[in-house]
Amino acid sequence: MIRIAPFGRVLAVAAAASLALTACGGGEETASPASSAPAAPASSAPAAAAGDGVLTVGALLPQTGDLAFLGPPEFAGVKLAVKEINEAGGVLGKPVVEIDTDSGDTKTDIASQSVDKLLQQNTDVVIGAASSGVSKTVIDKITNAGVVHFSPANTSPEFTTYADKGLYFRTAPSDVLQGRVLGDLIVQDGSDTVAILNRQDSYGNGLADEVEKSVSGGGGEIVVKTAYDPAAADFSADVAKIKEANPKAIALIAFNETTKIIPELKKQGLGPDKVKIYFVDGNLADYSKDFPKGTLEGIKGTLPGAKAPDDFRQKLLSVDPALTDWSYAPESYDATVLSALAAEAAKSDAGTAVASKLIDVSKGGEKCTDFAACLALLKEGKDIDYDGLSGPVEFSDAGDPSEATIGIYQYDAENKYANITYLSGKVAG
Amino acid sequence: MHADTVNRKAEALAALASVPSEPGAPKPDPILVVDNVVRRFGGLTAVEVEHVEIQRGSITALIGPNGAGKTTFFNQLTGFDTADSGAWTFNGKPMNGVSAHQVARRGMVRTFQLTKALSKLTVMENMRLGAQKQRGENFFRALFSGLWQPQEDEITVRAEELLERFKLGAKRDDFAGSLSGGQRKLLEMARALMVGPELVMLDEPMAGVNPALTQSLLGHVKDLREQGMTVLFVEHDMDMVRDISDWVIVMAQGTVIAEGPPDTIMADARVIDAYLGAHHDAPLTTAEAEEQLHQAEAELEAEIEEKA
Amino acid sequence: MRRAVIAFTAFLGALFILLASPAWAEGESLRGTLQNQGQPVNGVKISVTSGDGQPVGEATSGADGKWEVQVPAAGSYKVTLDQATLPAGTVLKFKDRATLSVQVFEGNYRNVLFALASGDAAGVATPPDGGGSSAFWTRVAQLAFEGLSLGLIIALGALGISLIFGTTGLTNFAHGELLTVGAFIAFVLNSTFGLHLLIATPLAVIVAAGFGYGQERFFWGPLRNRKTGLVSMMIISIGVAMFLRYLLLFLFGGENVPYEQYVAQDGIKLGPVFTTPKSLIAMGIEIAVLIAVGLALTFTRLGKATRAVSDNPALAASSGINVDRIIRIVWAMGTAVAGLAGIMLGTTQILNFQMGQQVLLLMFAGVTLGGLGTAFGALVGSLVVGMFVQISTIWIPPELKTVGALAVLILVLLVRPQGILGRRERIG
Amino acid sequence: MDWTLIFSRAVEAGIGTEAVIYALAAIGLNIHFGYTGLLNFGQAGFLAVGAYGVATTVATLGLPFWLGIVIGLAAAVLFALLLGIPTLRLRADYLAIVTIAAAEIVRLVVRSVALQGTFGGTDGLEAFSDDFYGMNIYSPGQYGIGPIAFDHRTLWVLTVGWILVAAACAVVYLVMKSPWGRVLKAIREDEDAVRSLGKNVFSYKMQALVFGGVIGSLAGFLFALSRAATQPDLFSTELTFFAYTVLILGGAARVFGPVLGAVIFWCLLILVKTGMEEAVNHQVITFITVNQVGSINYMLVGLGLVLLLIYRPQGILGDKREIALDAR
Repeated sequence: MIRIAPFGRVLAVAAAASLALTACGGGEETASPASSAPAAPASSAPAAAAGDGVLTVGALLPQTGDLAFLGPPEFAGVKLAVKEINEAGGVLGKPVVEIDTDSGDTKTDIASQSVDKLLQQNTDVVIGAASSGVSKTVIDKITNAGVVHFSPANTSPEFTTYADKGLYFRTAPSDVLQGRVLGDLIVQDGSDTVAILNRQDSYGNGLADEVEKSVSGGGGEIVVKTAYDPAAADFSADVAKIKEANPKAIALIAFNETTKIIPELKKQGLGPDKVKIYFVDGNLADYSKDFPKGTLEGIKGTLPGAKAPDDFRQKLLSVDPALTDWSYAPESYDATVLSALAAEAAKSDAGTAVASKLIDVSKGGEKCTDFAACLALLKEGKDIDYDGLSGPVEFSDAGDPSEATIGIYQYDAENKYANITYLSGKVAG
Repeated sequence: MHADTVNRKAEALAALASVPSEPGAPKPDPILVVDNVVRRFGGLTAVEVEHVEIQRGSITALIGPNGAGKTTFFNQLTGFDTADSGAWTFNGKPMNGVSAHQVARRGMVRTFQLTKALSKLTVMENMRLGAQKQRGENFFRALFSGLWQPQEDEITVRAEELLERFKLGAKRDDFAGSLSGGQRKLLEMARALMVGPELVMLDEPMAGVNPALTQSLLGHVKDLREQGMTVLFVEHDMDMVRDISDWVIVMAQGTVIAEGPPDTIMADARVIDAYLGAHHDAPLTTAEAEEQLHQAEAELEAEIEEKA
Repeated sequence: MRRAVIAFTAFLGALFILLASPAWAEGESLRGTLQNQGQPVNGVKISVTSGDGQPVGEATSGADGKWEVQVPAAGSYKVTLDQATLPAGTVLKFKDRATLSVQVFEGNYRNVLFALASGDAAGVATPPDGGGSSAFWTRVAQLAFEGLSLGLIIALGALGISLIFGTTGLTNFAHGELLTVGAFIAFVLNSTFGLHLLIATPLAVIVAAGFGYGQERFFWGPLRNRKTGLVSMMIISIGVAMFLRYLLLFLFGGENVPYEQYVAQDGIKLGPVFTTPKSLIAMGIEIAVLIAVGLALTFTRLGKATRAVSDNPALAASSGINVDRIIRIVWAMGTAVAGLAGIMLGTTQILNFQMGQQVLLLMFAGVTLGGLGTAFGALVGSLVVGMFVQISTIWIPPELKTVGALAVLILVLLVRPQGILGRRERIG
Repeated sequence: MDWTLIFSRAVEAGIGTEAVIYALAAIGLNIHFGYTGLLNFGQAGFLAVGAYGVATTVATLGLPFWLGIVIGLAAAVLFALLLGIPTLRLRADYLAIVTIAAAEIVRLVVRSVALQGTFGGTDGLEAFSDDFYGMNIYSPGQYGIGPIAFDHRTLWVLTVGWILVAAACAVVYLVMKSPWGRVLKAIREDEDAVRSLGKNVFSYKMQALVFGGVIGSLAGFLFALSRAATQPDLFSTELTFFAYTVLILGGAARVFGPVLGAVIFWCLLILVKTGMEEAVNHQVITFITVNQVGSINYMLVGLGLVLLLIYRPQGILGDKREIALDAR
């Protein structure tokens, strides 16, 4: 599991220091402090790796594409965090700059162009992307530039072991935990024959593997496990394959393809009234506008993340009054706050410096739960342990949260989901 | 090389003198021998030639009314279309199934009813294209002009000679598209000669050429024979043929109905029937109708090209 | 009935919370519910040993089939069901799974499932319903039916491509977007103006026809009069396709949207095949339209004129047919039929700005298979393509089904470039 | 509105990786379509084959980078041969349909679930570019003049890219003025005439397809390396159509047409895109959202392609008489 040895991190910091020495001398930074206005690019400023005194947070989150429904709460989380940080005096005495960009989905090149734009504007920490697939396509680009790649929503287990130069972090737990909880839920509901229909990408495959492990470990049998092409025009063949296996439960690991798959399942006699269907974080959304009443009734789903406290929801609404969904807002918020604290702890906004302190501020020290309080402790020279809204956020050495909470939800007749319970657990069992 | 004009013609006539005037008559020294070539479109038989021989060193005309299958037959022989069955030999070597460019390389070069002068290339480039075995036509050698430039110069000299002969020397660097219809015909003929053919096959060389130029064109055709080449040309106008051809083959409805010296043919009742019948009496077969359509279309396209 | 379901679900949910909370508080345990065909099975002994064989605890399933064993810590445990204690007529579905190795994680309970089935004394479970080869043939039948459904939609689109190609020589790469445009016109009528889909559809088809007519009248027609080359027009059609596609994205966004009616209908069983009423109606409409167009092409003056233009525009013009008028009618009709295909696609699947583009290549495959420019060939080709695409998923992964169709398209061109019904001399 | 950002992004795009990639892709197309008249609608396939050639060799098979390049090139040649055999005897419209289908086949195969272990499925592959960046001649930092700057990695990609563009232009220039190029241009106009002159038309078309395809695969290498990742869906038909727009904008059948086209195309596209985004962000334009800017951009490309072909098919540098647009 542990890939980046502490020695590696030392090297990374050393490298960063040497970069600072070799990079050509730069002009004075003139970033605008406005929260969402992009900073004017420095002419020949040192690479982001060396730090320019201003912590620039680039949000690389979905405004378009398969996961667009996750975008608004995530952006709101980042915006709220930046707002609170700046109200508390900013980082290193200067306001944090936020730049919003679209991550699109893997069908487009938007993410890559957005990353170019972010790197161009001396971003130190990239918050994103939502989709594991998108993150994979930009991770090399971001980490090679010495910038922290911090995702609030990537859950693919692949990132735990990815060669990320110690720069990849996430506040969403690896799907090892969600898969385990979902598998257990399916077993608990007494389904001995289970079908998994998953989206074919690193997210879908990773989660499907974990669900399979969990279901068969608990005595159930996976009768068919089908990965489908997310861009498929129709899913009749995939569903026919499942129909042939005649399962009692179906784990549907999907994004917005769900709106195509559910009617097909119903058509082929596999609706939620006939078999037990389970959703996951990728498709646990409000479908009240998409389906007639009762279509999804009884479907259960899992979503990483603790309940967003009501006052947090209120604060999010003050940033974006149109919010209806809260998925991954706490994780986005925590990612931003953690980055700011790490920069403060490292006394540098450089990506590599932030990365070197992120694990430190997440655990082992005096507990604090908001930026202002943590900042005060840091200024006193104390070691801090930030406990966030998404959970205690204790980073493992690979930059994954080692503990997390998974919520279990169920759909009602209005096709909206409501929480049944939350389960917490350690990711590495 | 330049033999006496009268001699060549006389030689050809002498050789053909003893040949009987009947379809499929054997020739003393045939360069091209065709057996049982059949081409069908759908259920319609466009060409069904039992046996034809072309005498080396002669000018042979292939005539027939519109839709007789002359061009289709031409296409079979030159590899531009695949015959359903049949066999033919050129210089004694079997030629069926040989692809169009191979046919040309073996010395059987054709021209087209609708001139295919490459109008977006200059006249000189058109000529150079005709030359065979060019070193610079290999991709890798093309990168190094030193490897092909000397040969290119030789080709240019040869092309210039031919252009002079065809009175196109002045147009050397013009786009072929700027030439008149007749000049294009001349260019196409000259370009065909760049290939170095033994048998030149001209598809309606006089079509679309203004009468003033026709005589000059005919002169060039005769000249080909004097250069030692064999000429086979398609024509549907009987009168045009009389002057220059040594031998005439008549096709109608896909088959050879008569052959012989021009004067004999002009008097042949079957030939006159075929010409008149096709135009006035018998209803058109579908194949003929199609052939006519193709021609109409082709003419239309030519017109459009002219305008463009 | 529905109320009962809701109540029951709520009850289950409440139960879940009740059960979940203690485990949450008390630490690690193993638990499960024994059921046979929905009925709880009680009095069955379950024993738990630690990974190295030390006994940890035992439990007997209660009247509700539930059992639970507390374990001291996280780790690996062996859970064994004593088969002798199973009631008569109940056996383990998988006899070799009487003992399971289960990982328990820190702070969490872990559910364990023993699958039970009814069986005889020998312990052989009766086979579950619907397995084996009959399930396979059911799937084949289902796929064939889906293939027919897809093929009909492709055929509607292909008809337009083929007629437009036949009369103007244009290979229209924007034809996929004509489907999408039709579907979204109906969406606007249906969703924005609140018209029922049954009313919106004919109206949308009429609007689509107007769109097609206008396109020819004000765009393609003038281009042809300018003597724009065919290759040029082909590339222009690509520009048009991109413009239309992204105009729809601009207007309607990238999400999948459904019509107001007939969403997520319950399936009905038709012999071995599952379908929905809306699919059957859609197929009925498609077949009716295809037959109507076929008859019109064969028997009406206009149809004959169209085929004449398709065969040879010059000849048709010279025999007194108003070619331009025919072409405009063909465009109007082709677009209308394409729009209908789009609406049917949107009804049976879902609306998306890329929906037409996704079937464009399949339509081309259908047209090419049948022979470019022959309307009836396009019909046959499309049905073949539709069936092939769906049925091929028996042997190839579903995501590669289009690959199969496209590969066949290329192979067909290799051996019979004129298509199934095309004439040989049409190829250049 | 941040005008510096707008213009610097536009200029960067005009000389940046997008321009290089599309310049190479369009140079390849220029050989196919501009010089030979082959209506290849599957150029994206060649880029995909190149990108995945190097990515699969390095990331999946763990073999050296240079072997990956060799395999990518070989794969492009093979793809051209496989594509050419059934299609080069066909009419332009059939050729267009088949090439677009073949490129889609490549894309669907590399993104397929079944071959995920090899090609990475819809996520594509990454972690193959370290050797390439290991050869970087620039030390880390930002390089540039005024607001226009690239980091050392991008600059390395651009250096390699523009050298490749220059080399490709030089080769195209040399072969197109040779007898080989003369045969191609003649084929573009009338292949029967060329056949009647004893040239193996099929062979020449195949050579052109391979040559243009190999240059396309170079674009594929750069595409993958500049992003340090390959994504199958980036090699969709839109890439080909963008390349056509680039080619026609610059001028088909002109050595520098594709290069000029790529520079102007990307400069304009990003100028409009960033400009609109800024305008929306600063409430200068209020009736659209930032997310709609992307779709407007694509609409403009489509519209641009249409208008170019109608009013200036020869593009900026071209000669109208020389383009194979009236062919059938």
